[in-house]
Amino acid sequence: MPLLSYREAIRHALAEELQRDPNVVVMGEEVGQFNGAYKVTEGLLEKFGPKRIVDTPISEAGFVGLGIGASMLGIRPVIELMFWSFYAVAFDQILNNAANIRYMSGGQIHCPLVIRGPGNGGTNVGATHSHTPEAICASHPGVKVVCPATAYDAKGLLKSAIRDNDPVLFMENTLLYGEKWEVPTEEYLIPLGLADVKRPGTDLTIIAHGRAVVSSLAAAHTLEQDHGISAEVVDLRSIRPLDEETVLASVRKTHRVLLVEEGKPFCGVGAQLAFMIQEAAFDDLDAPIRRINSIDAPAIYSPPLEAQQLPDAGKIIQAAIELLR
Amino acid sequence: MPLLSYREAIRHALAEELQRDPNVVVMGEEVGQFNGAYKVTEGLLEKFGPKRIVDTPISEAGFVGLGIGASMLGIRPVIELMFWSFYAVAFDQILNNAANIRYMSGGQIHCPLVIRGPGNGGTNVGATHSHTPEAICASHPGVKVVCPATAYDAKGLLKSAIRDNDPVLFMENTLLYGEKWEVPTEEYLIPLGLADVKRPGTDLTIIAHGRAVVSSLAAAHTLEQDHGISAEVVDLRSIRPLDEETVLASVRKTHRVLLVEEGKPFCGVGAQLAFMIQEAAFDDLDAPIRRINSIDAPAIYSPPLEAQQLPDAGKIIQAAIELLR
Amino acid sequence: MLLIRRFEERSLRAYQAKKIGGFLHLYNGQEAVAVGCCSLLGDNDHVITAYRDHGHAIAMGMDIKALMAELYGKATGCSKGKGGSMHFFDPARNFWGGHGIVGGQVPLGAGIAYALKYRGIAGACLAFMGDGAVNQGSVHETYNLAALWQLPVVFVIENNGYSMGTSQARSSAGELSKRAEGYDMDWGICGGHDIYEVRACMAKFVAQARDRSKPAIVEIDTYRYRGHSVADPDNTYRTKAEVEEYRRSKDPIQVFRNALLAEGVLDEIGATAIDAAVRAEAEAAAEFAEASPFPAVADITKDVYWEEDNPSEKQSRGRIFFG
Amino acid sequence: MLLIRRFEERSLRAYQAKKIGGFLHLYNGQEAVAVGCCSLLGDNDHVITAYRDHGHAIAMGMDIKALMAELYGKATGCSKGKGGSMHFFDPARNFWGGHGIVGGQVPLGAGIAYALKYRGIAGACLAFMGDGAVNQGSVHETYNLAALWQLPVVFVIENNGYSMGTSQARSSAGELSKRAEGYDMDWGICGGHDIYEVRACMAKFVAQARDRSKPAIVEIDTYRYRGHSVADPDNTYRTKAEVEEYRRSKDPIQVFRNALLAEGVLDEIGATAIDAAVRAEAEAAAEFAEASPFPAVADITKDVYWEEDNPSEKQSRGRIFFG
Ligand SMILES: Cc1ncc(C[n+]2csc(CCOP(=O)(O)OP(=O)(O)O)c2C)c(N)n1
Ligand SMILES: Cc1ncc(C[n+]2csc(CCOP(=O)(O)OP(=O)(O)O)c2C)c(N)n1
Ligand SMILES: [Mg+2]
Ligand SMILES: [Mg+2]
Repeated sequence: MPLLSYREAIRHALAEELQRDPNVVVMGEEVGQFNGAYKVTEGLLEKFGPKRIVDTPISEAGFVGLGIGASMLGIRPVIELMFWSFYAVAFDQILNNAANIRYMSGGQIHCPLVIRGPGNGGTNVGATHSHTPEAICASHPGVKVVCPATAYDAKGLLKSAIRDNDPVLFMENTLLYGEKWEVPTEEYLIPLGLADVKRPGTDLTIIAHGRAVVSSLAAAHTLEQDHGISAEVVDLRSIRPLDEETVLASVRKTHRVLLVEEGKPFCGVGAQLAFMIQEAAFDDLDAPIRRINSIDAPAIYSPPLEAQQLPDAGKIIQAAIELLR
Repeated sequence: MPLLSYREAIRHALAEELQRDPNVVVMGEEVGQFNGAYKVTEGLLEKFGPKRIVDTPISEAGFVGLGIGASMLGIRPVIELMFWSFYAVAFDQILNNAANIRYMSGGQIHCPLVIRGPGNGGTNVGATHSHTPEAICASHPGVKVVCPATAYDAKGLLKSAIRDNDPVLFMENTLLYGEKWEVPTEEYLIPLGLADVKRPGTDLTIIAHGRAVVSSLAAAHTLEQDHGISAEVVDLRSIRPLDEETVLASVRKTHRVLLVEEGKPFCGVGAQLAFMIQEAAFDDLDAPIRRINSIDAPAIYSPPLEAQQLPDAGKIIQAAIELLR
Repeated sequence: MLLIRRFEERSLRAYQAKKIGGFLHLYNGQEAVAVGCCSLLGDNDHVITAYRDHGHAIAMGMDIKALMAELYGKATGCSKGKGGSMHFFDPARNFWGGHGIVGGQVPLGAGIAYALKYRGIAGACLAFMGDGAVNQGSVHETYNLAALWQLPVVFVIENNGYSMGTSQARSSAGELSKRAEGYDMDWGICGGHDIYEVRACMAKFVAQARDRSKPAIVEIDTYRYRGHSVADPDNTYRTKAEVEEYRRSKDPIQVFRNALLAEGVLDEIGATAIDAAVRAEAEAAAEFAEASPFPAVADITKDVYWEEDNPSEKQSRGRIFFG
Repeated sequence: MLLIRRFEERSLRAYQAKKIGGFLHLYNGQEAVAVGCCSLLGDNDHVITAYRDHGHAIAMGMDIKALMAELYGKATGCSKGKGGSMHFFDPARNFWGGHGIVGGQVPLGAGIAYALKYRGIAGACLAFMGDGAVNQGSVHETYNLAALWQLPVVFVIENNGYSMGTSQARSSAGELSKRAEGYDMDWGICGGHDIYEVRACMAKFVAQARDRSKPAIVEIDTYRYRGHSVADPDNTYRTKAEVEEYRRSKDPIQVFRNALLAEGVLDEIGATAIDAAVRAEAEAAAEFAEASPFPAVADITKDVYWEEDNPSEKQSRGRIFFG
């Protein structure tokens, strides 16, 4: 299988869906002429023209709201937020309008809309640009939230997201854009809400999403090599819907759980998982569930310090060893 | 002690702090001439004049941001959001600017700012007006989040919040505004971050905040009377800072935990508590932690249905009985 | 207009009888705006508005039975009891709600216009908002987008002089519709008590939007008789005399009635008959609402996700509702 | 101006040497705007700006050692390495940042002005923003508030023709500063390459704000030489010729230098000496930054809460950081 970067995989998904469905429109700041702030949409304007690839002013609330309105009439906007952090200025449109209109209209309306872009820390751009909003967004019924960890997943999940008739919030990671994975040339879809056991193991379960999966896999490798510990790594892939079955099956196998998440700890995805696991598998747990998050402060700028603020393989290894003590 | 409504208690706190500190300014939509949409600020304009009690246009991002800017120079704005739900249009100002400026400036700036208003469901105003944002807000380091359940607490906590030098997000409840509690006439303060055991008990711990405390107390009463179950009710009062000590002490006493929360379940306050409790008191738990939240859908309008969407004493009683089985 | 008036009078009685929860924002006094504007629309034209939406819903042809049932929170309501007074919807009649967050519907209106233009449909979208809404950021962002992309949208500011208890002068600097010039957009202003005047003013802007995809802002001056919502005691920000004066001299229904009488299109007997029929219709709507069932508890989690409502086409897995 | 230029040239080299992370938005070409505007300010006047903040910080008198150290992410940086290039702060010098969210600083600027007016201080606040920022909702909300309450704030739009790769014509309908009329605000427009012109134009508006609490919007036309940030390859939206033409004919430093030479205030020898001194200062700043320590891991949770940083005055209880 050819190697494709995460960035290219997303671009291919966009191109394929643009090709397939004339209602798909890509819009956002700098997605066209500039080829995308992170070059995800490079070449799409040239290929599909300005009707399908739309540059917007810096008006996130305005163009997200516009996309919602257009989606109600069957357009399928795929809106890029240059950073997911900028959801803050469009919060009302995303989490009141897109999330609630179907409900408030008694099911008469739906919003086939994707909002995508990078939602991660670790790039030394400071507190306001480093939000990881998956937990916050997923706490709102009415939206779906997806966080792919590999190029393969990103492509298959994005294609599903674009075909989905509900608003899907698709959170990428700038630190993965350049990383490569095997991606088949044939078309494929990955259903939302299906977790993936990225590495089987027997001693403990590491649950992660997004880039934390990559760190977890690296840690699992070292745990095996250097410590003889067999860690199973479960990649959630989607936060809402959430594949509780796969998670619980793994917990029932290993009896120990480590949650790894690049987001902030308070009311994070890990908190939800911890509640769910202890409720559903109380007697299967041989030790308290532990977790590693970004250190609970705004994202620091200083590059070496931000690296330490985030979970990494070293911290995961240490926590895993402690968990098995 | 005289009985005071929750509304009056808040009003007294505002009046006392306006009196005490000339830098305190109350601002928001309809807080002045109209006497407040929920009449919390009734009479304050007459008493303190338009310099201290400021009516704003419908521009939440604008006036919250303005309040933040003014607070950096030592003004102490107490900003009313007519509904906390409207934080959605001011999200960026609250959770990027107020929460992060101290950090990004390396501690040079602080924002002595209070944002207050009702943040609850249950009043049949539909999905967009019924958000309960305590979990979301408290997931951001840099802010404090307070949710008083009684008039006594509301007064003491609001006075502390106004004197606090960090941004405090103060979430009231429209359904409590008319309820009365004993409130001393002498001045008092309640520190933020101090939970209150509102009812001692031995068989299980019910943890709640805001109006869920009131439902929990009613349930605890019935549990005692009709079922011989002794429930301890812990009122968190403040979500960030969080009084984990009081919570854990109660768990270590009763060994069973029921979390009650009017917010949505996914990544709610209860999820965070569950993680914390199982981590710190794993061996003290005799049963899985259970919780009751608002049913996980946007807030329904239909009055009898919305009542059923929210936690109430009946659901709490049932869950408590099941938990003790 | 009369149907709107009588519908609302009936709904007010139901509210007072505690049959209706939440907010009830009456449109009394403003009827000529919605009816005048919507009477200009064709099959490809669309409407979106704020929470004071009864008038627009009825002007777009919605069945008042379904509206009254919605107010009662019944399963037979136009939004199945999920939306309430602020959230009437009928996309089949090109009516896109009913929105509670001030200004929040305005970008959606531009999006509807965007979809029309994208599809090459010769239609326009009217996006209604109040005089208080113009100071929301989303409104301004949308003005710019509509002007920049020349979308077929007409922003209609229903200026009833107040946002809740705040007069226009206390909330807005400058003239509301003239802000259009900052975006190189056309604008207009007219009185809203005379339906002929509303139609005359709006016709041009609707045609420009529909035929030449030209956006505009139109301010229509009007007045509401009741408080902001039924819960507003209405005693802090305007005088009773101000209300009475408008009602006496500018009531849109009286003005239209008198015009029709003068034109000879209508006589007193006809007018009385219409009124009686409309009252009966409003009463029947209340009876229908009263007799209808509430939604079931299981309905709380319906109409959240398209996919959950269409299980045969469901693609995703996993758990989507949590407890 | 020269200090800004040399500081940035030095920081660019440090960036290329990977000493600096994240974004680096250079102000090259725009120097006369910040220096011209800030040179008009007195002790009670304040400044706030966006992420392209090096020029304003230096114009407000910040020590470039602390700025360079900030870029390096060092504990000796003006924001202790927590803010980076976009978040320079020095409240002691009335400089309130350095803000990354486009438009997000503008309400804060009005708030600073509000505080001045509240306190009865005769001062003004300059709130700088780019041409792309004017389409953010928060900016418009703030325009209205400033005009309605007559706050002593001057909104300065630094129009460098582009927001990232989007030309003004592709992002904004209408004229940027003229939008002031929609709020009954004063406005002005001037060239930004000649510091005398900037000062002449701004002086009136700053005085009006300071003395009569009158807000205004001023658009200053300028140009940036480098891409949006150092990471922008700058090859999609403008020609090299366009850049070179500006640099050749309108470089603010050359223009000022030539004026001073013509006035006889400066001679070639003096000019060369200044340049050498400034280069040395920039180099010393880099050395200082290089030699400074990084923050400690324990510093990550400092400067979050005032109360945690002032334990002797701490009133609250409970846990405030989580794991
Ligand atoms: C963002 C937001 N802020 C505040 C409110 C509360 N609110 C509802 S209606 C209203 C007044 C709106 O006035 P206007 O736009 O003039 O409309 P009118 O009520 O006169 O029809 C306010 C403040 C809201 N719903 N949304
Ligand atoms: C709300 C928000 N949206 C988008 C961005 C990304 N972004 C940063 S700068 C910029 C361009 C701003 O252009 P302009 O206001 O003209 O300022 P200039 O860079 O020219 O100084 C964009 C789109 C952001 N930081 N914040
Ligand atoms: Mg109005
Ligand atoms: Mg620019």
